[in-house]
Amino acid sequence: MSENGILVDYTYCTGCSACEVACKQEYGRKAGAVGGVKVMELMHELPGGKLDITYYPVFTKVCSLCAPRVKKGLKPACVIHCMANVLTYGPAEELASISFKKRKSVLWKGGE
Amino acid sequence: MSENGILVDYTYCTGCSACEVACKQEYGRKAGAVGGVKVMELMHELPGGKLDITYYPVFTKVCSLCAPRVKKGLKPACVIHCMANVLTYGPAEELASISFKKRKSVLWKGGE
Amino acid sequence: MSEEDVTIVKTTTWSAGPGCHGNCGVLAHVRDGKVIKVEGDPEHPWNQGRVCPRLLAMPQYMYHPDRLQFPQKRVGKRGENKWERISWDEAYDLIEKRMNEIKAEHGPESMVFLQGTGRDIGGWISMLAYAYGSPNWVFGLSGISCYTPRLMVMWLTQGDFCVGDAAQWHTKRYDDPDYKIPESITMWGQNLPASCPDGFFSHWYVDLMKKGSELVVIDPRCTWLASRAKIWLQIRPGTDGALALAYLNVIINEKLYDEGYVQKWTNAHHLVRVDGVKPLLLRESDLRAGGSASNFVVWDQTADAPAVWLSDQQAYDRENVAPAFDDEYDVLLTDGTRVNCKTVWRMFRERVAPYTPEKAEEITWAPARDIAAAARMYAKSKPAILHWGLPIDTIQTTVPTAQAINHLWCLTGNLDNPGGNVIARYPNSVVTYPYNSGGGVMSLSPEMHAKRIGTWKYPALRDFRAWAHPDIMLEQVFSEDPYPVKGMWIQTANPLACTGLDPAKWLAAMEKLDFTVCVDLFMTPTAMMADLVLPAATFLEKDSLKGWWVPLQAIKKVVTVGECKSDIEINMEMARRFNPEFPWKKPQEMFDTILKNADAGMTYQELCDKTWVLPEKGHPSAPYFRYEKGLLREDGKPGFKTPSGKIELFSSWLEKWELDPLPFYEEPPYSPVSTPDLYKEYPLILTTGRRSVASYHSEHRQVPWLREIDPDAILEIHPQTARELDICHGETVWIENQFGKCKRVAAVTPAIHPKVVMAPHGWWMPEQEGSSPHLFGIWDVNINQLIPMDHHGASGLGCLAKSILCKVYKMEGK
Amino acid sequence: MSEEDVTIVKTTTWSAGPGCHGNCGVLAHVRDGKVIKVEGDPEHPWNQGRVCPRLLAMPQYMYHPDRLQFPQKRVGKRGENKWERISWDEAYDLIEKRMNEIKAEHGPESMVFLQGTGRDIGGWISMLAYAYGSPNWVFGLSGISCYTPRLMVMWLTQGDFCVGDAAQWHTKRYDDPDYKIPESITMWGQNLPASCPDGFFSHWYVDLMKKGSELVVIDPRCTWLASRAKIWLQIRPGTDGALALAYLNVIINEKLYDEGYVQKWTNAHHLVRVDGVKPLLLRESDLRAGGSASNFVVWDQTADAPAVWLSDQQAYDRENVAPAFDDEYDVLLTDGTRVNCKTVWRMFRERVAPYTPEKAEEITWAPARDIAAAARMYAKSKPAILHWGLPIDTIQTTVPTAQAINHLWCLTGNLDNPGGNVIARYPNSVVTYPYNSGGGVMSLSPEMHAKRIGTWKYPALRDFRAWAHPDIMLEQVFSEDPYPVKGMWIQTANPLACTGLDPAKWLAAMEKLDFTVCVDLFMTPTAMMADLVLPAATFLEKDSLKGWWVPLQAIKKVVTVGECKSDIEINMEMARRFNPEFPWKKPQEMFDTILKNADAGMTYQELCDKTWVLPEKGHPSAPYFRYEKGLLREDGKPGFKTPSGKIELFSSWLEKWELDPLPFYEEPPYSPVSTPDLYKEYPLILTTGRRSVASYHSEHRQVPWLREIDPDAILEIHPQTARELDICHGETVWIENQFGKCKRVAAVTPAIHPKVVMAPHGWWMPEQEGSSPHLFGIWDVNINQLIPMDHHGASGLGCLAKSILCKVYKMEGK
Repeated sequence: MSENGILVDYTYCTGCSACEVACKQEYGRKAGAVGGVKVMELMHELPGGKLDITYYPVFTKVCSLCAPRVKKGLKPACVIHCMANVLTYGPAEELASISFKKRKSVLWKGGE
Repeated sequence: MSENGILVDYTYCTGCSACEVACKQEYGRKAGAVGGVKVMELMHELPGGKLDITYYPVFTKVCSLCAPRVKKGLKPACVIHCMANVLTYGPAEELASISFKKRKSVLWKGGE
Repeated sequence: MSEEDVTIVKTTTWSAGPGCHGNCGVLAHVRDGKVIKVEGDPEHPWNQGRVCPRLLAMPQYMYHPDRLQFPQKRVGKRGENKWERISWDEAYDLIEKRMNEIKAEHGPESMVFLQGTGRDIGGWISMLAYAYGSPNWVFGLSGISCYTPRLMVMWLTQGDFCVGDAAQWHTKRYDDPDYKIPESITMWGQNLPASCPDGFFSHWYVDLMKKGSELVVIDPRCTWLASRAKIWLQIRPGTDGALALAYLNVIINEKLYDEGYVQKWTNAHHLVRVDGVKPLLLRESDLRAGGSASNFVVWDQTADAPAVWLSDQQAYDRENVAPAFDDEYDVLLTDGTRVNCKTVWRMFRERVAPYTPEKAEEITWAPARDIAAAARMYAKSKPAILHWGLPIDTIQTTVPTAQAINHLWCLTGNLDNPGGNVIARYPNSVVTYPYNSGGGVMSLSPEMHAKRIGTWKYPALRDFRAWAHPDIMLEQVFSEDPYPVKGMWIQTANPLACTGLDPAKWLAAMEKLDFTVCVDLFMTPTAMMADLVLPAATFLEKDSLKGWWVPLQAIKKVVTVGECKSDIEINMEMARRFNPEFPWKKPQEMFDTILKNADAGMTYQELCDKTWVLPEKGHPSAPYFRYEKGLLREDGKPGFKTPSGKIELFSSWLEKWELDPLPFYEEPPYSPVSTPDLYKEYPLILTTGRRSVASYHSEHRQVPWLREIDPDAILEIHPQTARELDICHGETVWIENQFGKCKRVAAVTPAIHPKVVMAPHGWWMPEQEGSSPHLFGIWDVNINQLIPMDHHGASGLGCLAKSILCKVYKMEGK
Repeated sequence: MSEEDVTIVKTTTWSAGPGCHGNCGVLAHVRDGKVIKVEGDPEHPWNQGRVCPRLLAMPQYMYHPDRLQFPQKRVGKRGENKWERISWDEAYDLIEKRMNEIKAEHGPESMVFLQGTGRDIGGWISMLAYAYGSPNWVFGLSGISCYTPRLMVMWLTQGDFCVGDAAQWHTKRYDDPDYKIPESITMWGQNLPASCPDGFFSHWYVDLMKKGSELVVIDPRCTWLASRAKIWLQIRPGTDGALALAYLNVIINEKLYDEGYVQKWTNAHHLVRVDGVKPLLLRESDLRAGGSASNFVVWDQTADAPAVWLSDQQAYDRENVAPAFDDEYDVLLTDGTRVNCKTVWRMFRERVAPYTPEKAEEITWAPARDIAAAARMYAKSKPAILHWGLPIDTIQTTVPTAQAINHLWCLTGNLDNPGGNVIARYPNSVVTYPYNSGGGVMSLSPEMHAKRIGTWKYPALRDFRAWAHPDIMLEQVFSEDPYPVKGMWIQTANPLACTGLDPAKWLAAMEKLDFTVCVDLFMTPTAMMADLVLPAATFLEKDSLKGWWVPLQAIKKVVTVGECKSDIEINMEMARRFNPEFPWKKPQEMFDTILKNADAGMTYQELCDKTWVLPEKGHPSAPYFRYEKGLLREDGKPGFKTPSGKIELFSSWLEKWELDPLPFYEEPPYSPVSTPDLYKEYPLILTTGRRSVASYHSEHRQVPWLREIDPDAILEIHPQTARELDICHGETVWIENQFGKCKRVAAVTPAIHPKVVMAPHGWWMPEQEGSSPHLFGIWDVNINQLIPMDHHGASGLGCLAKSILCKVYKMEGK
């Protein structure tokens, strides 16, 4: 069986945290404790001196890629609520074939 | 043409920074400025109170997935030097089919 | 969770809840009369399923243990935090009694009705004010500095309001064949992903970026958008006016404006007499006895003589007029004098001439080369959106600055065009928010309107919207001149923690008043000082409707929490008690009337069934190019709803109000340039008002899922500045100036300019002691202690929230 | 870069360079005589292409503008930073003259030879010392507290050293059919991914984790490994001994030890007489006149009488002896007295009996339940690795603690087994690092050896390795008793910034000495105080060889940088000058002799051609189960290279040195328990020595790619503690105790225990002023100012670097 994954077109992640709170609401997680997804911020100078801010949504140990929702035919909570529409859920191999022009993307895969 | 990518079995990334310095050496990048890869640390409490430390190597705007090395038939500098052997380079769709048992992995893809 | 028990209700947002001005479609998941989850509605064209953290945290917000759930009456001293639970009937009776006493003793005008930022509040609170008989409907931010200045400038310039066109009028959105992806988007002073302002969904611009729109970002902070921009102008806060004049300078000098457009649609040809102290538009009445003061004059090059522009006809007084564009003439007046007149265009060109990019660099600190490049990029992009934010309102020179920026889209033809700045009207003409005196549902007598506070000082307030002036109102609480202010109805507003600059003055006012009611969802610092607190509903607990800007949509009551009631119900019940002729018993009846008056073609129930509707193409509330089609003016003629029917580059409204009719720049009153000596003592520029996705103004601080995103009342400070001051990230520091001081947690970040510090506003600490004098820690964290009231432009609008001086220093010991 | 110009040289690492003890295979990319890049060698079985940041930063290290490139002689006052460049010959002449003066006036013993951590330094500096004639080869860390204590305990317990088996002896590594993946790995006090210690590649354990090994981590800090562990024991620093005793308690009480193994291979049956003040092993000489003191006694249950264990025969003095395991007997001695004797096992069992998990929880702060679970997990895993780190050395009770831990693998049979703790010997018997007096290449007279500093006080030093005692040596600089110390050769050691506890005392010593030479790669604080500074080579600039532990391998000179020379060349040149009989002219000749003496079957050139070799199966330096095969003892009999031939649970060596022969626990001398009054003033436990992947001890602080990873001299402190002290992340704070104070940058992290602070060692600031008294900021940041010398166990080993008290507080003003 093909594994499912979440493709992140992180170039456009604005760091809005909707994914984080969607996950916390979906699973009733406590504030303070980590949820299934966390948006990491990297603020750095690019060659040439320009300041760059990039947000990386990363998935944690407690993320099940929303197995309970997926079982019901729904998309993961973070995916449907992502304000910048940068998350796509589906079979990992299909997602791997999606190309964003001239930019990198990142695909999170679940094991087994 | 299939795009290439780097698969990160981040469960075992120890945050050693070898990827970062490998990239800086390979491209003679200045210290202080960002390189092609940056290891982000997420330290958080898991449900139940256990402290978790997870490192996420993330790839930045300046990463070309080591196009100059790949052209010569070499693997990306970060991939060969990763101390924890958590980076795999290859065609994204093939990498997407690699399954790490009961854990998540993350695949970075280059565009075009 | 058993799925069968869950009902999913389709509704839409407005306050209270996420707080913002968005129109998100929402799916509320309800079980056993309780909202257990909210999700975005994927079928709603506005948000397409996406929603923000504040919406997603609704269950924590609605069922928060601190949520106010029943009316309570003060039983201790004011602020002592001793309350007695009472019934709604007792509360209504008490209010009726006390407010009638005030009316009897001082007149209804002695009762003021205060709201916070406009959402599903304003319309209903003014309804109550007018039903009671008072003209004093107030928004508490000094100088009414929230959207009102920009709205006024847009209204006086092109007769209508404009917003960036992200295809929000189209069901199919970006795929609509009439729509064009903007080549560029200029984000002027707004960190859009952090908030959905004024009828706009923040991430539409991210959608457009993906589709190829290039960005210019004007911001003192390096936001995510700034880091993604082709050009980022890191300007000194408060200098937007100089930058806008430099944009105009480049566009005019390099002839990047659309000359045909300017000649056709603006009042560039109109003559201005420059013989007096102030330039004045030449009017037909100047030329000939019996001539109309509403008609304007051009110089007809064909006849080498003046010609008259008949405003009501939208035509010259003769055929084949070839109006001079950039010239000056001596014109013979009816009294026989000959006066020098210049065309508006020449006046305008001369006004912007000193503002070269180099001059603007001096003022704004942004590099001249980048300023010129940004201006060129805006002018050359077809189409281009210019999106602006609150920093244009919260400066002293708000009106001329807004005017200069508004002129940019007028000069480049980016007005009501696809992918430009389109005209935003109430959808299907349904007005759910009264923008002018008594608009919407109720009216007052002219005598009573004349008592509206501040209108005697600032004539603009008489003609635009229905606000009393907040700074004069507050002063009047103490001065009682020209009449006393004795009571205050405060509805979902929190002046002590948020809207009120100089909060100690607001506190003193609340202490002096005879009677204060606070309608809110939580016990805020402001509610703590009230005599009576009424629990308000979230958007999931009330029926309402919204038409700002699109879609027109229904907000549906999904559940009840405690004894909370909607603002509308509360206001309507009191309106009925004060005005026996009040026409409706239930909100739904009123909504039906509103829809009927607008000829919307549906009842409220029908709107609820649809949830949302977009105006059909061809309706005056749907774009594009309505000024060509005669859809803007009542007379059906092409043109604009301005006095001249033209886009008024030289504003006849401003002239009428004895304000400068052309844009200009003035230094902020406390700045390195204005007050160099003060700058030595206070060497940093303090700017406030940064948005966070985790809170809406002073709301949400008590919601755990949101508070963890932004836990501290921070002060953003540059690493270099922090190093010089020996301040580290996370350290609590003092910020101080001549007006006051507060404590903040230093957030050391390269995103801010080294000479600027940013203190987000609206902070209070719901977890701290609430009783007076603590008031949830506001005296520690409220940045407004450093910002005085009563600093406006000549218009009466604007304030100093965006640019003032301060110093930052380490705390000694604890 | 044109590829054709680049030569790739295959070599291997040791110092100087990455600094560590790893054996990585390296591909050096060379162009125009310059190393332009280093990469890992994918064909090398040790690292398989992987390398650490320090290796990858080699080009920045080698060609750093501050690199010492020629010999220089002090021309100003000591520490004044005034130098004159001289030639090597001038340098050698000057050294020869000054050292011969010292020898003539005071004797060669008055010259000491100081090294830092052992790498490609120790062997060659001792060669110089002995050629010169001095026995005083010193490692400067107080109590020789780096691996020497653990090595000594391993040697006295089972006659050989053990390390975790990560298949490093096998070319095919984990795929070798003889290898077994350990079921569990217990990481006792080492954050392995941060450093490759003592012949071990850090990430092998990550390889094993991927293959299923479960972790137990014992660490006061939540490292990445701790966060990945099945059980993490967050113990109080310095209480490892109590924890180890509790492990033993659980394993013994729950009978989780391998009884057959213990009975067969340990001295559990040997009788101990308990009639005196100290328990003593009963020896044949006690039983009968003429009996050997080297033979031991058991109680034969068959005969109900004593039987003698003949150590040199590895057999009893008769057949069918059934030795009692856990009992006590009255034994008749040759003098007619009858003394009570217990078996070693009973002694041992009684010793660990008080240390229940509950008792250990009291002492260590780790939960009793977790302690018991961890002990069970270790004992039940087959096989199991127990990996231990420096915290076992850098405590006062190092010897008994190491002994208790060593006993764990002895009790569970995890000794020289696949996937357990295997015996590590010099590969192919090639000793490249002299571990015992004069081992390797040179010898001294017994008279001169008797002058080795400290051997008169600590007998263990006489029998194990060849170190002089650093604390006594330093004191002797001032006391000149029993003889003066007048000169110091310091080779790639930095006592002022790193190894030296109480650095002010080290500085005073350097100021008092007549002559000091410093061999190093950069101008360190220590080099700054020397009379002569010689520039040393990195591993890419010298020929050498390494056999610790595996593989045996060649280090090849790839390039030359300036006039830098290898330690070996420098030491050999001086050895030749001091000893006319010194047998070799060039290092390569010496390497050939070393290889020949070991019967390695190859020349140095042949080793270079292979780069690395692993000992073949069956060689005494290759595992497994060598004690069964008679590969450990010189006599070829099964058993161990200990006095009894058994694993000595009760140590005859310790008995000989008049130390407690059984493991025990003692509180650190300054602790909440030992010094409760002091603890009130200094309420935090200070621990030092944490490793960083970005630096090796005091090295690499000037390498930009590494410094940016760990830019500050930090103090790790728990958020709760920081909050109580009003300290924020990034703030510079004072750390102080009764011995001294220093400044650190607070790193607020939940990874540390709230009552513990961790200050990484080895900090100096190469970017700051170097001249005395500044010395690159050591008086600001050197944590050793809080740690005194002269606090050892009775063995003379151990120090207080891992556990002392302190307070932390905010800086007032600047």
